[in-house]
Amino acid sequence: MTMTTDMSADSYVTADGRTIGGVVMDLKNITLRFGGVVAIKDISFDIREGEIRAIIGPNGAGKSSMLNVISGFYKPQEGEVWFRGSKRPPMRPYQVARQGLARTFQNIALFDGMSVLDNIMTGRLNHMKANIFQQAIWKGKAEREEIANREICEKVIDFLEIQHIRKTPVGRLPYGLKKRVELARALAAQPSLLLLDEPMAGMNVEEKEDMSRFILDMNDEFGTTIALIEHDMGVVMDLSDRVVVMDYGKKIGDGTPDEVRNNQDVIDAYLGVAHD
Amino acid sequence: MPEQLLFAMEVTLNGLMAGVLYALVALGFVLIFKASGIFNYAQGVMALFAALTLVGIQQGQVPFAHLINAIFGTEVHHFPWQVPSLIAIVLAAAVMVLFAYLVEKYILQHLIGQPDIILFMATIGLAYFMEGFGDIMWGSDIKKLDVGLPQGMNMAIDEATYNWLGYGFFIDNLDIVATIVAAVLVTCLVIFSQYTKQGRALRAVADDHSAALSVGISLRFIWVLVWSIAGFVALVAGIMWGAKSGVQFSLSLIALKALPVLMLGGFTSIPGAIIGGLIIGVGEQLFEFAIGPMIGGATQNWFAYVLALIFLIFRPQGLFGEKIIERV
Amino acid sequence: MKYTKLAAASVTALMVATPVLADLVFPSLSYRTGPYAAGGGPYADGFADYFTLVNERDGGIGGVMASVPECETAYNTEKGVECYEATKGLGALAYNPLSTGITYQLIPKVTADDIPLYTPGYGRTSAANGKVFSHVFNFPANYWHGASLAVNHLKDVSGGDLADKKIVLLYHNSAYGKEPIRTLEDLSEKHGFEFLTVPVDHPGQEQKAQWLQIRRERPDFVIMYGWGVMNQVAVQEAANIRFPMENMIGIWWSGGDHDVTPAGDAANGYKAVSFHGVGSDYPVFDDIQKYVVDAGKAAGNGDHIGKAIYNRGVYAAMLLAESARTAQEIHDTADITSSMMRDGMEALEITEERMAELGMPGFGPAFKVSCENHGGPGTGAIQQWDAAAGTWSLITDYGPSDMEIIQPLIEEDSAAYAAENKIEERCN
Amino acid sequence: MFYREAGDFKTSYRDDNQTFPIRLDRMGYYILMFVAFLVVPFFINDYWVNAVFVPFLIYAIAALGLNILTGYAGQVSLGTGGFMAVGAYACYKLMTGFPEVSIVIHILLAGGITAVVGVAFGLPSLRIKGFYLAVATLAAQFFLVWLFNKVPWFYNYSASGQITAPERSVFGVMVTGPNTEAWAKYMICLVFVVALAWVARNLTRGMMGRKWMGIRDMDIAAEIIGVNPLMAKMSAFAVSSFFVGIAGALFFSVYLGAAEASEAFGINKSFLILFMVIIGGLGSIFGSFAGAAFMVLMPVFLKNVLVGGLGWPTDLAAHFEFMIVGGLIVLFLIVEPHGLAQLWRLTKEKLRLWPFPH
Repeated sequence: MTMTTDMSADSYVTADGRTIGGVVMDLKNITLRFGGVVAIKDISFDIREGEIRAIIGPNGAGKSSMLNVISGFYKPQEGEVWFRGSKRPPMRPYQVARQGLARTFQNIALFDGMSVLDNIMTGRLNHMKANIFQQAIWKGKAEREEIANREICEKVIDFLEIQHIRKTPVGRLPYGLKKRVELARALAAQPSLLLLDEPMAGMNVEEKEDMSRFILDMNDEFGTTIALIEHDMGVVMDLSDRVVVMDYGKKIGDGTPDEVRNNQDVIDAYLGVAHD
Repeated sequence: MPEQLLFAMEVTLNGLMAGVLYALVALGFVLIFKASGIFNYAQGVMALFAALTLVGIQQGQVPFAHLINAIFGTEVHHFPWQVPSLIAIVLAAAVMVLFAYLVEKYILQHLIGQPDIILFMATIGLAYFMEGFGDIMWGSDIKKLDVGLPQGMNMAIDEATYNWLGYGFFIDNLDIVATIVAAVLVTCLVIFSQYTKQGRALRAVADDHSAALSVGISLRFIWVLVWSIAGFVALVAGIMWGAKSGVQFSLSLIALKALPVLMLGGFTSIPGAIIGGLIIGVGEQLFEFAIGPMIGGATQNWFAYVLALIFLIFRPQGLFGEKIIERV
Repeated sequence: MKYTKLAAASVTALMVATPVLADLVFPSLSYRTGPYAAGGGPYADGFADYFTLVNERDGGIGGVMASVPECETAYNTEKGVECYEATKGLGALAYNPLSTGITYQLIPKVTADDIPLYTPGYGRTSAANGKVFSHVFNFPANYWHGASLAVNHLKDVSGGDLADKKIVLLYHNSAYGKEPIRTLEDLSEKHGFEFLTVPVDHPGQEQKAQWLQIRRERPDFVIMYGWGVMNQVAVQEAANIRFPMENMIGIWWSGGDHDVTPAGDAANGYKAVSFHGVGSDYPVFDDIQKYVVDAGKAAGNGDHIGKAIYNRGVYAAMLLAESARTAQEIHDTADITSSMMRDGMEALEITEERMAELGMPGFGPAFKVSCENHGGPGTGAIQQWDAAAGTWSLITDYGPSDMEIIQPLIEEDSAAYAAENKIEERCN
Repeated sequence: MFYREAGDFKTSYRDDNQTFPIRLDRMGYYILMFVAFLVVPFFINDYWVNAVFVPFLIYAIAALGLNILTGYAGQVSLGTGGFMAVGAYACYKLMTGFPEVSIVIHILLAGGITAVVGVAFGLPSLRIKGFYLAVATLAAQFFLVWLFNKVPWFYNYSASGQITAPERSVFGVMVTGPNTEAWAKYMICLVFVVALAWVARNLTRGMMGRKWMGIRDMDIAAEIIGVNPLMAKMSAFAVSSFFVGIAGALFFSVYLGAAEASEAFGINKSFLILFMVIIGGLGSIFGSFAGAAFMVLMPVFLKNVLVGGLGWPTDLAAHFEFMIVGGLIVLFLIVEPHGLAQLWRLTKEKLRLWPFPH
């Protein structure tokens, strides 16, 4: 999946025929500190419409922190986040979510007390408008909305092939399925930007293949823009259009998988070590 | 010095003393919470039960006399002896150790790994049980508790302050004793936890359950130990409070006075319990002194909670609680 | 479902719980558990023991045995309601719940059910007005009488003049504790003493702030309306600040033996208002010892006899028994109903002779109840604690209270109740 | 064999969403409703109404309310008694201030007022969590009770501070005051219970409930996927307090008829209702009912057995009652920490397989 077109253009078409649009999210000079510890140091990169953007780096490189900055959970001390052409004011995470961001978590963050279906339905919460009184009455708007959104969730359920566990409490599921449910929840939100934090961590080869297929299909079928963190280099290089490489909170590389693969800094800091 | 200021000083001093008494109750909560993560609502009832047992042993009451009489139609009430205070205290402490053992064996052991609120509820159930059990065992009349503690105004302080400031401060002798006892108790606890093997085990468990387990510390033993210590602290608190009001049901309600202290000091900190107690003691007494008359008085009960609440809004983990780090 | 199963089970339990059918039923809504058990126990013992005595010694009232089914309320209004409903069906003749809260619940209920409610020395004070409260009786004295009696006594010991004196009311911060405030305010106006109120919240274990305040205010006298642990702590704290015990005077509910014993010698000289005799020096107690305790029929273990609260229970039982007798005479039947009982209470007349006959000479005032006045004479005496002997003794005669102040207050409060509940005045 | 879901297919999401998806459950529910509305009122007497049914129904409302807050939204509250007091006093002020307005409206408004107060006292929940919050809600409990005791306006300046419910009727039938018929008391409570249980069910099965449960299960994750924690927590406090307020209003006006804040709405009430919720099952509507039934019936049952049946002295019986209730609570928690509701679910699951367990 190598780039054939000039990347500086506003939009381009990939080798496999997908159209990559303009910049959706632009991170400018982000610095994040916890007390005296610098987690992210002056990092800038952008994410384009329709692309699959990977963030890689060794453990502790600050990848998850970066994702948390994007989803508004961490407030960077310096730098700006631009979303769809305008600077994002300070926001609570739920407000960020309302702008069309959805994500999964490194350590699965599902709601254990709820069924799979309910978990996935929570992904729809920004799309459901019935107020508390309408919900109390149920009949009417609330029920109509529930059924309409249930249909969307059922599509996601079909897509991710988890029909059989629909009514199972999430707490009872094995790890791999939980990951899939979490993905389903994020997907149900029909986000314009989807953040995946190590979607394949702890999976066996077969599961990884499944997950890769889902991610590609998602991008393909729904045109979802995806930013993901992943350790498995092979997977990353296969999946992504562009890759950011982080090390010790700094950006040491950015570009197509091929470019990154040949970047000396990256090889020194990460790939070189990893493939020793 | 203006009169109001002198009064305020006297109120503050007394507030500190009251705070020590609150801290004494709060201490028991903290010990158990630290070692097992259980918010032990039964702490107040334990104080009542301990005090009841102490008085019962001291006066040679026949346990379960009422029940025995009701079933067998007998008329037994007292053994023909009285037990000296010190021995009675030791025996009562022994009963509390037995109590700790039974609680561990029949309740805690079966609830390992349950959510906090379930454990909390279990202690409320335990409190109910103990309330009924204590009454059946020792009867529900008010008992005079006399282990020879001094009571009443401390004349020396009264005189000294009168000569010095022109207004004699009132300090209760019992409060002075309570302060000393509390100081000794805390010192002993610190020494115990720093310098003995069991104490170190205790701290290890408080720090990290699973790590402590993995190095071979017996959780069961630790729990019995900590409940025993908490039982002993309850006995001390029961003596101090019971000396004032007699030993009766209401003694169990002192738990409610300890909760704001816990909130303020943090559930896991012994210094927090003490300093929280002092702050609550002074705060509520001063508020009652300064604002109380304007809004009708009897404000202590709620003001303690409101004070703690205000603190918490600025420091959600309490004064000395461990900082909460949020992560995903 | 589970619920129905449980319900079925409790139906069975109720079936099992068929009462022993006796003819004259005086339910005792008692509390032997909870924060006020120390006062509730002796009272319930006295109440039950007297009826047992009447059964054992006299063969009942007018030849009909009395029964006292006991129901535990724990001083809790909901349990009080449950107890009321549970015992109502047994043919209850009168209720004496020993709780102001439960009394307020029951006032409308008993009126609807035509059962008299007897609340000596507690409950709703303005129920003394029989014109409004047809089914409530609180003779021989109520809270407002108590306040007035205390002030009268303080006036006496101050040489007949209370001007320039300062009196503090230390009260249980509840409906009960707040009762005397109006009366005392009016009395302070009349006698010119300075009046201050100091509330203590339930339960009242911690009264430091209150007593420091009292110490600063340096009042001449403290009147206390307390109940439960508040009493014991107050007496102890008063001793701690060296407040002269003889200048502290409690209402009768702060005048139990258990209120003063925990403080030991320090409580010596503490006073309380009473509307009945104290100590066991009355023939009736010998009879109780002989017929009830020694026969193994006592409600408690018999060691409360002669204690202030026990005596109050005996006294209340005696007045109810006499009312029942009166009712039997009026209606000329031994088997009276609750409605007849009400008539009997309204026509009750207690004379010195009758009390002597009952073995209780001078145990209470002689008085007569009428349609208008359900509150009795409002007379009372002062009792004082002798710590060395461990006994109360009456140090004054039964004196009158200041009806000039109290009557208008009763009229006013009962009129408000009548208006709120659209009750028409009776007795006209 | 008889209790099964096999062959009970759902062909639409609407059917799949219904409260009782299994036919037998649905039938049981209809029968229960039939009995509750059309049988019980004809056989009920004063004792059963006042000792069992009315307290059960009212506590069920309060338990539903607390369950929404604690069981669904995960915010432990010990202020329930205080909020019930708000409902009761609001109802009293409305009843005496606007006697011409129907009491049903008064009760609903009392719930609304309680909701506002509940939200105010719920605000600290944004900063304070877990047991700290539980203890913080005690501030509400103590302050509110003190307030109602202290400010005479709340009890219309009556001499003793007691509030007494005047007589009010619905459709010409007396529902408050001493002359209320047993069935009328029962019916008004039943109507409120059924309506509120229905509302609770609707809220908890929809998006509101999912937001609450999200906050309960993992508050940070919930916020990141788009739940506004302020709105979710405050709506939980509001709805919960609305229920509790209605319970308080009914408790005072229909059940007790007269009340005093410190006595009727003390801290014991808060604990009692928390008991109901936990014994019944956190996060379960059925559990709220089961818990309320258990905590109301158990003492009555024990008392009748021990005193009435076995003839024990009342004090011994009362002490044993404490021991048994306390012991049962511990036992329940050990046997089934998820409450009666879970026990019921497990029973049903077993039944579903019966008589072929494999």
